Amino acid sequence: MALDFVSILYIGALGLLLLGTFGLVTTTHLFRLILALALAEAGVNLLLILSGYRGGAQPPILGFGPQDMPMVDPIPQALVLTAIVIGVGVQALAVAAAVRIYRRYGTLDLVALKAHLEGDLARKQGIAPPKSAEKPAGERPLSPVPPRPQEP
Amino acid sequence: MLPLILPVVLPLLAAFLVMPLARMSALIARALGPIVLTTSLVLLLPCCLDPPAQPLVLAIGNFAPPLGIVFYGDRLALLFANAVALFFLLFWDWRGGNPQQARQDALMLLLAASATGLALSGDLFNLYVFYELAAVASFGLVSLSGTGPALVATVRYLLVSAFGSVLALAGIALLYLQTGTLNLAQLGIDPEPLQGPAGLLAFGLMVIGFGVKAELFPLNYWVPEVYASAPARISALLAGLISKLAVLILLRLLVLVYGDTAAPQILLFLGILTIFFGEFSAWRAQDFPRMIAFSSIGQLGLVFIAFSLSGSWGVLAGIAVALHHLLVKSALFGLAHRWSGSLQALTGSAQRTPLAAALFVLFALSLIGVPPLPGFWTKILVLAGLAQEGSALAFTGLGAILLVTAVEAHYLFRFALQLYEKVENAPAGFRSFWEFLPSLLLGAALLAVTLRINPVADRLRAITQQAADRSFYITQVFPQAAAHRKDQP
Amino acid sequence: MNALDLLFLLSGATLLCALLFGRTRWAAPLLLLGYAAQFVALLQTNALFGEPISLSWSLVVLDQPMHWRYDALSWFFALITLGAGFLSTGYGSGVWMRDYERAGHSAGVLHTALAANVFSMVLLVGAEDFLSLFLGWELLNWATFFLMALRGGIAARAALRYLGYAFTGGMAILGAMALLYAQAGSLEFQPIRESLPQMSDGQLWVLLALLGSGFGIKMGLLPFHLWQAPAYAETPGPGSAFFSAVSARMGLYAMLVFFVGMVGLARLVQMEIPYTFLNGRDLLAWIAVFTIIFPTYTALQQQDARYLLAWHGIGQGGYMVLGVLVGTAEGSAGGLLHIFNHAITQVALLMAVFAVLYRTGTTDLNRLGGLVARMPLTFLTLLFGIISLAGLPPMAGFVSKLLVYRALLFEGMPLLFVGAIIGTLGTILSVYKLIHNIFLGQLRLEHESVQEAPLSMLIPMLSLSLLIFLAGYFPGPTLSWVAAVQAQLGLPVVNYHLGGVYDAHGGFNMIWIVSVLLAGFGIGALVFFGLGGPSKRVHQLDNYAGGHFLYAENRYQYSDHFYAGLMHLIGPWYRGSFQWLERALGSIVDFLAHFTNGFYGIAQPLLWSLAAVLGIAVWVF
Amino acid sequence: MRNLAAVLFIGGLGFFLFVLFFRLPLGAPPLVAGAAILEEGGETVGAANLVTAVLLAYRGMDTLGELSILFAAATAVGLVLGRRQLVVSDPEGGFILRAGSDLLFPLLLVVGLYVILHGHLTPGGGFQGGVILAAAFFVPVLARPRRGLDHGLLSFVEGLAGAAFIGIGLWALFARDAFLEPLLGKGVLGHLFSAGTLPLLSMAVGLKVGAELAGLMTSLMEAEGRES
Repeated sequence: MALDFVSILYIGALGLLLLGTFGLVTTTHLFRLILALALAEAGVNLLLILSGYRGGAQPPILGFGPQDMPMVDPIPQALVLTAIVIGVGVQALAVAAAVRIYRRYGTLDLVALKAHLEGDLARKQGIAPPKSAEKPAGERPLSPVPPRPQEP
Repeated sequence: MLPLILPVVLPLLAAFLVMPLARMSALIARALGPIVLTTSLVLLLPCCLDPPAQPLVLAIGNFAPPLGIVFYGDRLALLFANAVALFFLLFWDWRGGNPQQARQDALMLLLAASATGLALSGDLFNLYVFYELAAVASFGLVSLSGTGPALVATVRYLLVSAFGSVLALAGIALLYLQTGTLNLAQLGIDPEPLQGPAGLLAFGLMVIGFGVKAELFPLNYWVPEVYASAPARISALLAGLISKLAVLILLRLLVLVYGDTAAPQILLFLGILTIFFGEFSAWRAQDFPRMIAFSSIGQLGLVFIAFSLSGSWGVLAGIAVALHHLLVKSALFGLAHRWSGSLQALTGSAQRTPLAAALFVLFALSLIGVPPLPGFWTKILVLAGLAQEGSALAFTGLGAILLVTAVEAHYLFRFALQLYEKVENAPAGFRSFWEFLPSLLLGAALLAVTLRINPVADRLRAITQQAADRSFYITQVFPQAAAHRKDQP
Repeated sequence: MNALDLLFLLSGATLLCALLFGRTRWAAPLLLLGYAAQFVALLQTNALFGEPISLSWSLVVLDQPMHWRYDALSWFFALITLGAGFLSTGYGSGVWMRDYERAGHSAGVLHTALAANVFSMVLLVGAEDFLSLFLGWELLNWATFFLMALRGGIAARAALRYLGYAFTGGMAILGAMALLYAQAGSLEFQPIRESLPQMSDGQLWVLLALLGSGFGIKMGLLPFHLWQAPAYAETPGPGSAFFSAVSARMGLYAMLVFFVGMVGLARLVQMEIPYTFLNGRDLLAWIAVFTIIFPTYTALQQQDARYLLAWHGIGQGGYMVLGVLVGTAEGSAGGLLHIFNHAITQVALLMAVFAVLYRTGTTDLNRLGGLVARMPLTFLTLLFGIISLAGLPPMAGFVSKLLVYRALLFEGMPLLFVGAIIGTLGTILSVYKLIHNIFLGQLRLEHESVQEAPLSMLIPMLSLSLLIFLAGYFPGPTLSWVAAVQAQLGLPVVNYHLGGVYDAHGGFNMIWIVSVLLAGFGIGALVFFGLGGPSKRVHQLDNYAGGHFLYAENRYQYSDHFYAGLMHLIGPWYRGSFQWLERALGSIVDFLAHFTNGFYGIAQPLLWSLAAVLGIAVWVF
Repeated sequence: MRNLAAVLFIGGLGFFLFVLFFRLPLGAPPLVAGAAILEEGGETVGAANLVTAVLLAYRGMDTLGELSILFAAATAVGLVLGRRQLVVSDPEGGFILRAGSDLLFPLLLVVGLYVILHGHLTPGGGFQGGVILAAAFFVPVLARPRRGLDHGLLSFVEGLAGAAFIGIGLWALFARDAFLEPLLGKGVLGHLFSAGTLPLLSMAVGLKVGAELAGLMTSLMEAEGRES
């Protein structure tokens, strides 16, 4: 199969998506995660816009090119615009939260943050922090035979 | 047609205006949300109580589908839209007092608008947009307290949600690439090309994407920590309402396109894992919010299992389970507002607040499915459906449901007994009756449904009849397409 | 409105009365009246000898009809239920309740819980389809849980354990219902009865396992017996007596309905277990025999009178199942009759023990003794009770056990017979320990001024004692009920007369047996009182040994470590094996919970999501 | 271990995706909705730029949702970052930066407005122009960090712009019984005053996006400051 232009674009889009996903699943650093997310989003946006591409067509603007030439599908372009803006909003929010988290805990490593999270939550709820040598939640599943009543 | 569009648009308008208004008059800004939601309720309630025989179909901007976006209000959609208005009013922050009240109200309104949109929209990408709006608004709301845990939980939630939406978007792109349309009804007209591997992969990607909010198994790790750190009202809405609306998208896809494929099996498999992980994790939960959060995961697993059943039986069972869970879990989170601490610290709470403890027992009984409460009927629908499926996976699901229900009963009543223990210094619990009024109302609703189970069941059947009928949906949106199809069998 | 409607209505009204007026002074008379009225309504139904009677209204939920219908079997169980409810309420109505309330408990809640139990049982035994059966079953489970958990503390823990078992059992039943629905397309008994013959052995085995364990849990059949004794023993007096009489028997009721009435013993016999000589019936019979033996010998070890009796309650259930499974006219009559006989026996015994508890404040067998002179009527009740429990003439228990033994022998089941006899031996040994440690032997100093039980408790106790004796002397009336039940279930009907039964081997006549026995007693009494030397009445604490006065503080009476030799011999055989099983199950659940919780502790679990995506991709290809 | 698993998973997924995608009609997609829009878009809506026509007319609801998402993000960022007084510690920019920003501001403003207003004719539109507008306002802030932007004004603008978008939609709802149906006549294709209400919607979108992005960026920049 000869690699035509569209195929190369598709390979690039999927590659971006996979690269971003790889970053998302491997790194634990919050900021890198956000970057990986941006990468994956770029890939998927490219994929979306390619889904409306027709070989050799012109942009969907009337009166822009020759009348009889086919035009590409305008819908994915509109969709991509929407998707990009959504991505921007989510990323801005993520960065803002990351800033606050860095202020609060001084780290952006998810492993450390998860430990902080569990510890703080446990403190807030008034329970033993996790991974300490504490007793299990509640009782044993089926409590052992009740002890005999003591003398009154 | 007003009931279809205004409940989506008015909250958005109000959300845009809350902050500018708050600079002029705090009172007006505060009143705006309830007024808008009440208006939506007033608009929607007649459609829900006395539903029109034909679904309401609205082409936005008068652009005939599939060119424009279409809103599709059958009984199911109207019911959920109604529930959105109702539950947002129930769990509205009436007390207020947050320094950022206007922002909070704006986010709540955005969430309400997106939830209504999720219920009504009949366009895949539009659903995705509303889904993302719900996600972003909920990120803001769950980090409302601004504490460290809330922020970390939010970011973890945000990451998985964003990852999910990337996948969902990829799924939508894949779908569009094959069909060139985003209209659900049009996708359903000729589903065969989509039932191949590429179409199914698109569905799988969307399951993962929309499964984040629906608390599907490998994507639900955010649930316990977010519900433990977010305000209980928000948790109630997310766990009760938004999760069901995410499932609704998948339901539409299942009914219209993927009913006869391997897709239900995938849902069944993931549902079994979800119910298993949720309920067993709840066993070890040490605080009330996380216990019910895990239980909510388990219940959503049940919803997925129910929807995976074939035919209208599955739709009926799924809707019943989803509505029951909507009622019960929202109410339980309503109690978590005050019972936010560890289970141990709540020992003896029944002494001061017997009504709240009694409500907990009622909800727990319904949750595990004790007759004659509605939970039992929903559960037996699912179980009988699974037994009728007869496949090995279905029997696995049957066994898993029974097993985890036993586990669930044990941990819920371990806690219930703790509530009723006699202790010296009983925890104060609720300051006033008003604090658990939403739960009380929902409990009353549960009892009312128990008594009027047959009319409710009939209503559900009518809803199912519309929702489970593929050609009905298509005919409503494309009257000409159906005629066209009849011509060439 | 027919008599059955009236019965249900009255039962509901009694529950409502308990709920509304439970804490008032006239609660007890009102409730007694309520139970009595239900009893009259039950008699009015005439379901035993007449035609089965259906409730005139039925429910249809989700297209599933729910009806209730009383036949002879329902009548029989409802009779026991109402009798137990009436007597327990009477027992707990007077001074007992006053003290109970003084201890900070609520009379209203107790009354309500008891009435709820009665109501749910009345509902359950009338079930005519699986839906109403399950409804009654779950209501009963929760009412039972409610009554058990009332006292808090140990009782609540035992109740939670009960809940763990009972709800799991309920889920097994629910699973079986789903399977039945898929097979028969309905949950009503009639279509299921028709579709059962078409089912394969495999399907039936699954149903047997699910329903057998579901119903067996309530019965306390092995290996699900561990919950019962602590839970029943820790329940407040009237509740404990009520439970022991009838609560566990509801499991038997359901088993009779399904395994005997629907599947049929003949089908069970056909279900061979591969590579063994056993079939389905044998399996159940052996479970029943082990249920007799293990709990009985566990009872032998108990130091608390309530626990001892509660363990026996489990063991006696085995005789009933065993008798019914033999399937002959005599055997099933014995099993069914034992339900009634055991109920009256166990209620009388527990009432006596709770009377002792009421007067002395303890049921610890090592802290009692010599109460025979202080509480002679209670002693009499206990004596009657243990004779009946051990299955000795002339009391009621003898008749039913004799029927079971004869059936086992004549049907050629010697091993099962030996098992049953071993169980009876254990019973005799342990009831001797019971009566000895409470009433005989050395009187404790602190019990010197103990009084006879109050009248409100004595009346039910004594009337039950009389009933035990009469049911042993003239088993005809009870046998007539049993015969009706047998006819209803499709079992061969026993050929009875006033004093016993006729069968191919001649039968027996209790009037003769008891009369001879009584004559023997009379002669003994004549010898004792007529020929004996002069006697002198001394105080119970006025004791000498070897010329030395024995001070009451000194323990010179052997009471602890009863049967040490036997215990030494059999102890290692069964010590804690089932508890080990239970704990293992608990640990498995705990481990799984730990495992699943691990997922929620991962810092960055997006890899799992990716794995899910990949899994789906693999699936769809 | 984790990376290895990730590589394997990604590899597997990539394999499946490539195999799947290259079975599909790449470069020749089935135009169903798209073809119809290409066919009649110019006449029905009157916008030469069909992407804008899709964005603001055919899929106006998506755009409204997207505006709401951006608004939600901005609001949530405001909530997350809080309203504490932060002292921006960044130094004032140098002369080149300041002069450059002063020069750029009017240029960007004009370009932004041009792009917004010609959205229905040429590539561009509310979003693109809005981003340029945001840049126009943000560049001076970069040069003079202490000056900042008035968040109150920004929220006012974004609120009103959003309300205007919905207001135009509601106007159509009451005038024509269809939310967001273009009004005001289609005009001549290719002229500035054409495509009915689309330029107005474009304007609202542009203002809203501009205000929101500017607000977002300044909020994030201020978050860098020390707490006073």
